[in-house]
Amino acid sequence: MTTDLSARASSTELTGDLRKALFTTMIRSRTFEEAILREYHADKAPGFDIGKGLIPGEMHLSAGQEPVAAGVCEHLTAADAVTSTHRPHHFAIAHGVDLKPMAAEIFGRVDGLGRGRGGHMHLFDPSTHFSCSGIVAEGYPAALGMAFAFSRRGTDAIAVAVTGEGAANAGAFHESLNLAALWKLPVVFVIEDNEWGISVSREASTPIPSNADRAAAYGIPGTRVEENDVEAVYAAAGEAVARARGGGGPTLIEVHTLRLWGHFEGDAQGYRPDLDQVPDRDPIPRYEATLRDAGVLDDAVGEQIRSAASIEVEGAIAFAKASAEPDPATVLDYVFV
Amino acid sequence: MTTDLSARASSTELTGDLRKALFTTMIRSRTFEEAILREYHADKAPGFDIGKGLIPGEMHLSAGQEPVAAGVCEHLTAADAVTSTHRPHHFAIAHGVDLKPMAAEIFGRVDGLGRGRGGHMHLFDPSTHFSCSGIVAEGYPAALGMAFAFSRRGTDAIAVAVTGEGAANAGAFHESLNLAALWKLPVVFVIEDNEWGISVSREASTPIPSNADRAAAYGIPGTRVEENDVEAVYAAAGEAVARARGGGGPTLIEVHTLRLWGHFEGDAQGYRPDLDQVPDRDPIPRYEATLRDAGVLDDAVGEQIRSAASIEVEGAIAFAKASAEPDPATVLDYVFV
Amino acid sequence: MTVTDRPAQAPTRRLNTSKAMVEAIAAEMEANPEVFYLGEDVGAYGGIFSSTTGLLDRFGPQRVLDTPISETGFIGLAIGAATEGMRPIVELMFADFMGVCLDQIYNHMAKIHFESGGNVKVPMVLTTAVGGGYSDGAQHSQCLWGTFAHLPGMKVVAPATPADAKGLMTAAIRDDSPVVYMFHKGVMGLPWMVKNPRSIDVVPAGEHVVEIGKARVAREGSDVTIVTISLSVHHALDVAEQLSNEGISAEVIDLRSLVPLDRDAICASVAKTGRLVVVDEDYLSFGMSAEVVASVTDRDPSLFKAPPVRVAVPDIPIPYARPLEYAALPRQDRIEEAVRKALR
Amino acid sequence: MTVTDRPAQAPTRRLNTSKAMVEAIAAEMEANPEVFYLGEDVGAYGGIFSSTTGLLDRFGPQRVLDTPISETGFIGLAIGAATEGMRPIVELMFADFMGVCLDQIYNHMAKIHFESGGNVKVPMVLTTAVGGGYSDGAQHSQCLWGTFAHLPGMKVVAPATPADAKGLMTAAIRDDSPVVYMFHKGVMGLPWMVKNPRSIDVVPAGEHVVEIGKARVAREGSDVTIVTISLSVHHALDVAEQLSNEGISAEVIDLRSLVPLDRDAICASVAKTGRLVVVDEDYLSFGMSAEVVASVTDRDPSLFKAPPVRVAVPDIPIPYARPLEYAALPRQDRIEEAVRKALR
Ligand SMILES: Cc1ncc(C[n+]2csc(CCOP(=O)(O)OP(=O)(O)O)c2C)c(N)n1
Ligand SMILES: Cc1ncc(C[n+]2csc(CCOP(=O)(O)OP(=O)(O)O)c2C)c(N)n1
Ligand SMILES: [Mg+2]
Ligand SMILES: [Mg+2]
Repeated sequence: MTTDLSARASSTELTGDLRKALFTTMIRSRTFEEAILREYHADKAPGFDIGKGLIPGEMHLSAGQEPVAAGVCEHLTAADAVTSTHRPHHFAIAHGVDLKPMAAEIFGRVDGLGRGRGGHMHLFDPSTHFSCSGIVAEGYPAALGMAFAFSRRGTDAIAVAVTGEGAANAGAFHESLNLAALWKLPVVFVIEDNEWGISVSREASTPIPSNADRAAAYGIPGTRVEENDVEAVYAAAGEAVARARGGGGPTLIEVHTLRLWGHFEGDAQGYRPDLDQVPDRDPIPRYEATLRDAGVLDDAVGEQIRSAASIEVEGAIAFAKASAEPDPATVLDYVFV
Repeated sequence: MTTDLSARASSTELTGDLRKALFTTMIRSRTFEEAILREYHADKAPGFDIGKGLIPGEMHLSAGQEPVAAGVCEHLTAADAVTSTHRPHHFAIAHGVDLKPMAAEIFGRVDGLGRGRGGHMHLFDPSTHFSCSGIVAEGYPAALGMAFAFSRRGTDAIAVAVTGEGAANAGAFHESLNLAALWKLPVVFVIEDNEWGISVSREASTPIPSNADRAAAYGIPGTRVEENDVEAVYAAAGEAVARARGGGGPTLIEVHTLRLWGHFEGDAQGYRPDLDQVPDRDPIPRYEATLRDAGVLDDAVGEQIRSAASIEVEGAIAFAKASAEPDPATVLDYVFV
Repeated sequence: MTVTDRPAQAPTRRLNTSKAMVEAIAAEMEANPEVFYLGEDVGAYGGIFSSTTGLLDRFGPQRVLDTPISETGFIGLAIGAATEGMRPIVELMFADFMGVCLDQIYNHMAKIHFESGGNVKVPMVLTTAVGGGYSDGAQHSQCLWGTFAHLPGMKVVAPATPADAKGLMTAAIRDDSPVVYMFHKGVMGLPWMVKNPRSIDVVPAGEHVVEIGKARVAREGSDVTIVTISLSVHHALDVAEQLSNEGISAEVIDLRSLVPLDRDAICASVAKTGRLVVVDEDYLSFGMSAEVVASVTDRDPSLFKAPPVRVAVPDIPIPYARPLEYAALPRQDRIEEAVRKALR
Repeated sequence: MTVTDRPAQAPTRRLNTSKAMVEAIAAEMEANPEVFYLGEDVGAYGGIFSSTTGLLDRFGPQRVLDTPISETGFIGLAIGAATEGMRPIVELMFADFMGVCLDQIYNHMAKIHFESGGNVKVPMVLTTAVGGGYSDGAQHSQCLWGTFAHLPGMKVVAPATPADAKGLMTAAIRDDSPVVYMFHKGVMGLPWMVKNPRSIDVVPAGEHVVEIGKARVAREGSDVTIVTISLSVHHALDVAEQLSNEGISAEVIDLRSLVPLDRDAICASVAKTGRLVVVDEDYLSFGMSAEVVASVTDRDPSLFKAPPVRVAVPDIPIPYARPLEYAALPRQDRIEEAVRKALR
């Protein structure tokens, strides 16, 4: 399973199909989030009332960070686990969570992943071992346990644990890396450095330029991917996943990525000095240009990928809207088994 | 205040007086703990009942670790703060906490530091800014606040935060180092690596050989003092204290020290393979031999230091025993101001 | 002691709760250089729920500090600074996050004064946002005041009105004991969240102190007592107003603080009405609702002419979907039903 | 369901509580390879309070794991493993340390099943030592079951007797919901701590399951009901035995679990006696004692012929000095006084 990963380490060797697959994942994710964005804001007016509308509550979108999820999850199968954060959509999608129950959960419907109990920060999909948590850094430890179970059962499945750069200053981060390193658990730790923890800049929270340097505190390899480039992520993750599957223990990867939109919807981002340059850094047009230059993509293929994504996403949104709202009489269900 | 510290960095340059002072601190601490050991076990028989006797409860003694406290605290004044752990006696003594109220607290008496409310894991002495906590690693954050207050008030006082090597795997450790480094707080972090966290060896808890390497995760200097040698500690602490006082921010120092006795009294240490070699590693006879070889100490001076310590300690024990037990009618006091 | 001091300003100056709270903080920071505020997004952002709007501009980054996401670290820092005599205000963004830092709160902030035999004071305020009702899910909608109130050594306040938000904040900052100040998102009067009209109201200008530990009779009545706190006070008043059309006279007691708990006020009202409804947006069991009931039975269970009724979040995590969340929260419908039940 | 199965062994086989607890763990580990135990000092040391004695020798380091001092990390690991279908038992050495890992416990272990709409199970046991009485100070003597019980999604059990320690542990390991298993140091029957003679008692050999959620009538009586749990059951029985000499007939209810709480058993007994004493080694306010009282008033406050009396740790941290600690804890003297008061 890990044999040809090192051969793929350099992006020039990626096949056209693989590059299209990476691009497609990014497009599926972006298309989904654009639809959620549209639905989320559709019925919050006049003014903006966070609790109103078909999708209420906080909404943390991952647009701009698709390269991380796409590059990492391309190495995984549904037997592997991913634990994510309050900003989970891109990883859920890249890891293969079915968009229909995922959308239905975001709409709070009975056909949702959590039958409407969880919401967008609490997506649990046993069939792909996907989960997330809204408490910063506290999704990390569960990945250790999943990895522990996989290795006790003798499978070569691994767990990927994702957080933002802000989370790397939380105690759970430290305890998790130490324990995973100590027990050589098959985990890949991924930090998405999007430069911001809500309104607090990376510089205002972290005294060193690269969290990859923190890997040394646990005796494990650490890499920082400086470009928000799916192929660079793919290469770094390939090594890390192979190491984990091969019994070599955990790796820490930090990717310098981009929060294209606000921390959550409704965030005016007044604190963000570089706000007008942000759209230019969108990784999707950049990657599309690369693939066009390389002859992997043309108008027709691009259109095909986009329209397939759009059909799938709108199908998921329609599925969600058609699903029933939970019956208040069932409010006490699912506390104990 | 920091001017001649670098000149003292090499132990050969220490003056005889300073070396005697370091030795004296170690002897005072050991003498105190031997007396506590005696009193603790005096009335627990037949059998061993942890709740019985004049000193009840858990008792964590620091014998063997005196070089760390003596070497660090020699650089401090009563204006500086020290936050310690469940094993606090040596640091309290080295930092100048008065033995009388300290002993009275251990005996649970009204003249104790906490009027009998705290006990040996909860020694608070505002006059020397000394405090401790029985929750592993959770004494670290308070040191940040003390350091913060000192620097906001424009003094050059600093805070020293002490834990064991086991604590370096706790979340509070990580958060504290990160925040102190980020805000360049005048803190010196000291890890006493006595090789054990109760029965769990350093190797079974920590995947790297030196916690000093964790300093790099915060962009601060880290040193490991490999010998349990008060002069080596003194040198390393001198640099760190000078850096903190000078506005250079925190330093992490790990000292490889020795837990001469059990984790707590009553610990049979069946898990400890090197048990019979432990007494030979006692740092006090070793340092005494060094000082004798150097002509700093002879029989008379050694005897003088020991008997002064003994008189002071027995005075403190007598003071404690003479102090009244708290009146049960006062049990509700001191919850709110 | 309630010092209400309205010099030049019109007596009808109306503020939302967040502005009232910030006004108190600003006044105390002005008056006392030892007061400072730290937490996540409290600087340029002004607090996710507008708890610190404008403070950074006014007092600068030395006194209004954005922190890393290290709640144990920075709450512990506040505790250490308080033991040295500073008066920190430290914000835990959501009370739901208490689990990552509770040790500092309950084993340190709340115990140091006692363990030191009174020799060390910990004069600080821990502010935190609570409450649900806007589909923020099981980890961002809790009140949890029952948890804080169960653990000794900290006062626990939760204002319902703008005036109390100011007066209790002033008192909290001046208190020499640690105070947990829980502000409900739904009482802040935020422009982007549904709000009860009572979250914008008259706030005394100038110094305004509300003593911690004294409940407020939010509405007098004679048939039934509704004891509650925070946002639920507004809901209870809605119900009381509505039921008055039917000739039902409900007294509404706003506890204002759980620690100290004004047991006298509870008992006095129940002695008058004989009927009790407790409304608590925290979980039902082992929390505020039972403690209020026991405050009465401790003295005299025969004060109850009928079984007291407890309206709280049943013992489930708070669900995301609106119909479920509304069924779980103690909203007007459930309060009204409870009052009718208590009167049967 | 209480399966009590005593084949060959003598019916009078007596064990202390720790051995009974370990016996249940060993049997389940034997029967099910998915069960494993992790925590601090649970290997070679055998658990600071003998919760795991002999397990390492029998099952090896792959299934009995010493952890670093990283409670969030390793409890979270247990949760993750449980969501994958393993059945971890994870030890938090003292319940007092919950503050460093409560987020994993209450926001994850206890909520994942609900948030996933029942699609993910979290079958695990969190064991933890509780209780004071041996001068271990404010950070090592707490019971805190009120805190755990207030937060929904986890069962909370606390055995008083060796037989229940075995039967509840078996049930806890087999339960598909997370169970917090709180063992009081004073009931473990440790050789190095003062113990009530009842901490060594008959324990059924072979499979023994005690259903979680059913209280036990530890002693029948007719004048007054004492509702309690864990070590205080022994103290209450001491008092009941002594008062029987005066012709006072006290019924002692051992709750066994706070979640689920056997409200029927409480009400049935109070319906009989009309008088209630609740004994709780946790803090007084916002905890178990009020919830037990409210269990009665929820149905019918007129069941009380006299005010119920609550004996708990007053709302103070637990003091170190013996005279103060003894005054704070609900020991025999205070229980006796409370019973007399309830009977007045
Ligand atoms: C323990 C905890 N503290 C604070 C928060 C509030 N919070 C939610 S997201 C966030 C910022 C996270 O920053 P980062 O880890 O960089 O992730 P990003 O949002 O940038 O993806 C904060 C502070 C939380 N959810 N949990
Ligand atoms: C958060 C927490 N976890 C566990 C404990 C129990 N405990 C007390 S001391 C100790 C070992 C500490 O080891 P180390 O930090 O190396 O200090 P040492 O005892 O060796 O001085 C443990 C696990 C505790 N007090 N607090
Ligand atoms: Mg970020
Ligand atoms: Mg150690």
